[in-house]
Amino acid sequence: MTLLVGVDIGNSTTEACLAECGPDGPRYLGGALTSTSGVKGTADNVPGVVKVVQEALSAAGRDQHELAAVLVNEATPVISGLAMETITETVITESTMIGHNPDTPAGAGLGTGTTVAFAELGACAPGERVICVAGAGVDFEDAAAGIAAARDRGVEVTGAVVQADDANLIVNRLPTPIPVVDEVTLVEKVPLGMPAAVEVAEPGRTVRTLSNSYGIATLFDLDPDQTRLVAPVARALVGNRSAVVVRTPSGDVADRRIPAGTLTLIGEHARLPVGVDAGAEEIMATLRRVTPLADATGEAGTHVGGMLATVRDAMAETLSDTGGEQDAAIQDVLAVDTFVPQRVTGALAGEFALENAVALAAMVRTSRAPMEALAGQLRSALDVDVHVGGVEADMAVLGALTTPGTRRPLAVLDLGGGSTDAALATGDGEVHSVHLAGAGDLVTKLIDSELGLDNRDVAEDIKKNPLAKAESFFHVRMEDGTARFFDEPLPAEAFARVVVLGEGGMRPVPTRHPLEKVRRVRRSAKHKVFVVNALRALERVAPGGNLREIGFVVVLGGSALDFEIPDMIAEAVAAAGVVCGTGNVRGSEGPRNAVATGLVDEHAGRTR
Amino acid sequence: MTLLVGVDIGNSTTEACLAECGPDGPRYLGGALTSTSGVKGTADNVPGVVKVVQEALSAAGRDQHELAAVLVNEATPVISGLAMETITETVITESTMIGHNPDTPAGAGLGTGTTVAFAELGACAPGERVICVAGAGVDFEDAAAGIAAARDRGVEVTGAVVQADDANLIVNRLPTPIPVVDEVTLVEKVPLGMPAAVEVAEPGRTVRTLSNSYGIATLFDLDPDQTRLVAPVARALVGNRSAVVVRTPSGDVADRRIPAGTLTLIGEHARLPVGVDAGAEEIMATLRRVTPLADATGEAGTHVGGMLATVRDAMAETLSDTGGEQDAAIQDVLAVDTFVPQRVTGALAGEFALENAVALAAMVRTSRAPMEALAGQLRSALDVDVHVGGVEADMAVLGALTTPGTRRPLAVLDLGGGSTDAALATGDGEVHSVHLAGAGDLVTKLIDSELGLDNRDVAEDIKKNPLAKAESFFHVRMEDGTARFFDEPLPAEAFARVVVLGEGGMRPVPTRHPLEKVRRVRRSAKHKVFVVNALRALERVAPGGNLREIGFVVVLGGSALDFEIPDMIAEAVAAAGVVCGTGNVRGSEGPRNAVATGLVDEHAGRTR
Amino acid sequence: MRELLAGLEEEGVPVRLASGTPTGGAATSPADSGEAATAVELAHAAARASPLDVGVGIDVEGRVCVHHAKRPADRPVVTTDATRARWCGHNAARLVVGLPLKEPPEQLEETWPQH
Amino acid sequence: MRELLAGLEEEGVPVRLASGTPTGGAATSPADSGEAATAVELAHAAARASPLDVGVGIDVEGRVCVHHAKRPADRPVVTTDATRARWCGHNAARLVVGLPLKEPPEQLEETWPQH
Ligand SMILES: Nc1ncnc2c1ncn2[C@@H]1O[C@H](COP(=O)(O)OP(=O)(O)O)[C@@H](O)[C@H]1O
Ligand SMILES: Nc1ncnc2c1ncn2[C@@H]1O[C@H](COP(=O)(O)OP(=O)(O)O)[C@@H](O)[C@H]1O
Ligand SMILES: [Mg+2]
Ligand SMILES: [Mg+2]
Repeated sequence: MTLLVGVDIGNSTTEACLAECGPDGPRYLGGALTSTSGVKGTADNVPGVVKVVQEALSAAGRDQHELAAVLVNEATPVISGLAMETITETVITESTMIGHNPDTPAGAGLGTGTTVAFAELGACAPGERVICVAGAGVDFEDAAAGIAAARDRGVEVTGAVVQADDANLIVNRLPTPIPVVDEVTLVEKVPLGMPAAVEVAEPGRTVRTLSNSYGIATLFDLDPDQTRLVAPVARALVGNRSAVVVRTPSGDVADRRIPAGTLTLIGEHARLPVGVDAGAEEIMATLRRVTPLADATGEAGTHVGGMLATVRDAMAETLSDTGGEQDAAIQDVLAVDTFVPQRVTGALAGEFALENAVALAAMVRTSRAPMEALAGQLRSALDVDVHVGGVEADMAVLGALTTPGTRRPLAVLDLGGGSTDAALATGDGEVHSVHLAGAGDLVTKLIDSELGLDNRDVAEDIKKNPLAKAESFFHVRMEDGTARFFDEPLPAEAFARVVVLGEGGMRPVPTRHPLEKVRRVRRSAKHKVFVVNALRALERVAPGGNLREIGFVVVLGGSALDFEIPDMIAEAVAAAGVVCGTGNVRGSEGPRNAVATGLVDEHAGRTR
Repeated sequence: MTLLVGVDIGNSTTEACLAECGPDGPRYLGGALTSTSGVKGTADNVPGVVKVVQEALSAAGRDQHELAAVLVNEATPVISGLAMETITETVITESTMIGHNPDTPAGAGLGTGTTVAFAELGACAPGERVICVAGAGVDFEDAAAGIAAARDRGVEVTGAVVQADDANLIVNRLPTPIPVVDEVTLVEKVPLGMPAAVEVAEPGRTVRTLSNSYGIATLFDLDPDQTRLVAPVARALVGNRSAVVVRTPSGDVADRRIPAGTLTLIGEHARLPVGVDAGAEEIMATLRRVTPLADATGEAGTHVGGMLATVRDAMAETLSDTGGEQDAAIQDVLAVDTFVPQRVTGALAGEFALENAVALAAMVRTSRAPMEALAGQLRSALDVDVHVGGVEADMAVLGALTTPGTRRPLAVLDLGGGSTDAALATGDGEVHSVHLAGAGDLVTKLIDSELGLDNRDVAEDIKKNPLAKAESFFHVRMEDGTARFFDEPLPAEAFARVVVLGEGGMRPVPTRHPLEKVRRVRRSAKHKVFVVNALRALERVAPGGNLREIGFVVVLGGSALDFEIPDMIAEAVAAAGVVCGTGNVRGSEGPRNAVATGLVDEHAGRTR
Repeated sequence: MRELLAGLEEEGVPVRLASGTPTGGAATSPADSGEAATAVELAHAAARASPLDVGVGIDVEGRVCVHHAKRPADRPVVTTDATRARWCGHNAARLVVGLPLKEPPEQLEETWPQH
Repeated sequence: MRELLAGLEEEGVPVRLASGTPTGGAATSPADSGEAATAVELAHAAARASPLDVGVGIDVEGRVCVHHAKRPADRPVVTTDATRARWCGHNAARLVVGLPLKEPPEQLEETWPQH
């Protein structure tokens, strides 16, 4: 009987599997896991490995000197990077429009007229149609009194734009309501003496006239050429509860594309450039055309170019440290369409626009790892035999096959943090594997940027847990509608907010988005990364690219612990008649510990 | 000066435009609209036309004998039909699974063991692992006491399935909680003496083990072949808060496709069959291959076959009435993927499954209308000159051009109830038109069936209005988050329900779906019908199929009044650089009255 | 009374004590507390006393009523007889939790006019 | 006080009368109603009296407090000074309407521990 521990050094996580091997095969005693220290496959991993081995031993009540050997996988360094390139920008010049959703616009309807400063209302002639513009410091009672007085004199004040959060206060004090848009921060920039229109929709509705090119054309009597120029204004106002359009002579809204640089994908036979602003679909189509990818470069000065260079440099450095001399070529990229909420340049009310962006994940992976240094240091740290061996993919398959209900042909999908790896073991024992860029970390990044959180921790929490909304100080409603009660009142900050119920308790999501929007972003990020990558990976390992040839798909890795990703993947491959589910390594470990288990298994098989 | 009225007889709506024509062109005096009486283009339309003409006159304060002439468009009869074919069916045989979302399962976790009737618990030996099945009439206190007593004796009761809504009551009375699934209506059909598993997820989460094929394989120690058989069970349980799986020897779940019959699309050169169960995309691709469609037939005995026959027969009858003899050939079909909630056959707890379905709209339109009879009867009814003339598409373009900010080349998109019509007027005055099946009525039908409402009126209300949720007896929250207060308490029935705020006031939506789900169904139905049809229509009228050649798109018709359809279409064509918006006929009528206005316009032009 | 409490408990409304009676978040006024009072009166009084604004009343004739503090006194949510006590418990709890009421609305005091 | 009412009104909370004071659905207790009482005490009393469960208190020292009837008496939602009365009005209204409180939470009595 020999005591063995298999150790899998992953990019994010180092896992151990402890077993006693005798003539009847291995008897598993348990496992452990910890964060990987340093770049996978380098000597920096030693502290993590030592920790995980000791934890596995002490959990099983065994002592370090009973250990016969540590089995380590051939951990090839993987460096992955993420970058985001914004490809559109909304710019408002000459204050042509204000379209925003203040919490409290007032007086539904449409008003048109010439913009007039509040102080100048008294100078307007009866019969004039005007839009009143009230800046900072105008009290709401004075504003209402002034507007009412002007109307009494026959001045048609048909709408107002105000700086303070006063719209309802003003409208409530008028004999007949007019549409008023408030919270316009830079109201002093609204051009005066210009034709303008103010529209406020009923609660629950959005503006109809100012979001319609022909509506604006009707109001301002525009000819077809002018209408064409104003069309982007209308489009930008779609979906707003309230809007103001001021017709300035040279006013213009540009919904412009930012030149985002070129990505060059280098295959064995071809070298194809593709503009990042062409979008993810085009980039991935170009990638398919050059497959297998030999390398990729990005235009200098762009985020994507910088990211690819950083990834390559980091790998070169890792390799030079260990005296290896391989080239650090980009092995895969994944492009994903996304959007980023961004403050509109030239906006008067702090408007945000959702700009289109492309997120790119890239990966460098070496074929041969500098494992000798790692093994040597490990040997002296633990004072025990260390065997390096077993190709990672082979070991993953062996481990996955300990899942009840599986057999070859079997495909493993390892959903990690930086990469999505797949391996297929055919009936005759051959294993094909593929390593793709983009996994859990990209999902977190997409959630972070699409919601404009700028907080990776919150984004990670959102990724991993269901949402809820705090409906009172004492209960939240979960995203599936169930209510949960608390004895202690929730903090005021949580009130009416979207919260996430993570391991560390409840945490508010710092966003104005409704729960459903946050949920949609979360699910679409998972879909865009993992469903796309799972299909890409399986198609590349399946015989002839045909998924039907795969009997069983076992989903493994940290992201397989997710509460919805495995279901999404199962749904996506269901049509191909494949049995797909989350792995349950050794019938007990769930989707974790496959490689570590495979190492023990293989060693036991060899020594028997 | 002559007083004229233009009348547009649509499929659903008859519209009038009253004008005084002099040497300076027409002066518009107003309009009116009413429901069309009878099939468009037949003598049955007379009452509607008479009504609308009188209303237009009286609104403008004019008398019938001042009227010089009534101008009627060449209203060609259009008959359209809708059918739905369900193409999948979930059947549970031998009660293999129960996966449902009762409001109150209890005791999160997973239990496994042999199913035992509650009355037999006393006969279980210590050490036995069992799942207790409690039928009708077992009181919760007795159930809890019985389970607790068995556990005290060492019987491992790891979970329970009960008929009454008692889960929390039982679990609250146990010393240690076990997962309990309740509200299982047909609990007496649960097979006893069989291995079973009960899983209840934490609030806000869904089952993890029983929705995973390998999870079930682990629990029941299945071999790969058995696992393959159980995979559909796992898939059917995805998304449930609680689930029970009983392993019966011959248990089986079929997620089977129903043979849904074949649709034969007949083009000028080809005649291609396509299985309805291939889905909408395949049907529409086949349609593109035979375009232009000369006729279509459906397999007898299927819904689609029946619908196509009905449409053709109705048209034949309409034509025979008027002595015309044209063939009633199907001119266009639109297939849309949808789903229908349907009770699962063999289910024990009233489970519903979302079955896939294909909805099909079809249309017959004649090239020449039997207008003489209509004109004759109209002449005697109103005692005034009646001019029939003006091709509908030409008139629509003329009317659309009265929208401020437009000019040729201009495309009209007329979004009606039964059909989506498009016409393109090129710079040199030529007009091309196309008439496609599927419009507002199909949207209503999709909303009705996808939500399982079985109430066309409610579905129509949902289509036309934003949603809200009654959060208390005194306020509702609109779908955009704004709150609305009421002085009178809302009826108890409305409490916590999704409501729609239509013209007739507030109305509850009889569904358990959350607001977001109802909203998603509404928006996707609009998208599937109108965005698809708008692009199909514009591609067919645009020179060389290129949207960029169209300068302006004017959206008209009843469905252009929708609060989100025009925005969706504008969004979809924005990429092509086209100016697209809702029409504003004569600068005042919005998207209505284009054809009626065009008739007056054309007549005025001719007589000048 | 047992059935009423069972309905409240099954819905998982946290249990609180009000006027010495164990309730599922909603105060209940047992019939013996007010001799001539009707179930509706008792229910409204209980609702007003309840921190959760929901009350249930049972009168000497065995009528059971579910009420909400903010509804007018004479317009309760549900009035029925003791045989439906469990159902009243469920619905009282659902008023607290913010869930649509259970089962067909034939028993509800006020429904929507049929469109 | 005017600013406080303005904040309530702007949020559109329906106006009701409570203890003779026009309020935006939340009962306000002006400082002169209780001599030694603090803003917090006044606010909690007002909240308990209010049918909408939200109360605002202003004490002699010019402190302004927003409270909710169901929170413990000593743990109000907001306590600040009279210069922020308008903001208190907004937030009192938002408690009624069920909207997240306005502006940065530096003023809130209880916030989340920073993760
Ligand atoms: N419970 C969980 N739910 C969702 N994702 C998770 C969960 N636990 C870990 N992850 C994700 O798994 C990824 C790391 O996976 P892992 O297999 O440990 O990486 P690697 O294979 O690179 O070592 C991270 O993106 C992390 O967010
Ligand atoms: N306010 C509205 N919002 C959305 N749809 C509407 C509205 N008013 C009418 N409709 C829809 O318009 C369609 C009828 O359009 P219409 O142009 O009158 O038909 P037709 O051209 O066939 O006479 C119906 O499907 C109806 O539901
Ligand atoms: Mg891994
Ligand atoms: Mg029409």
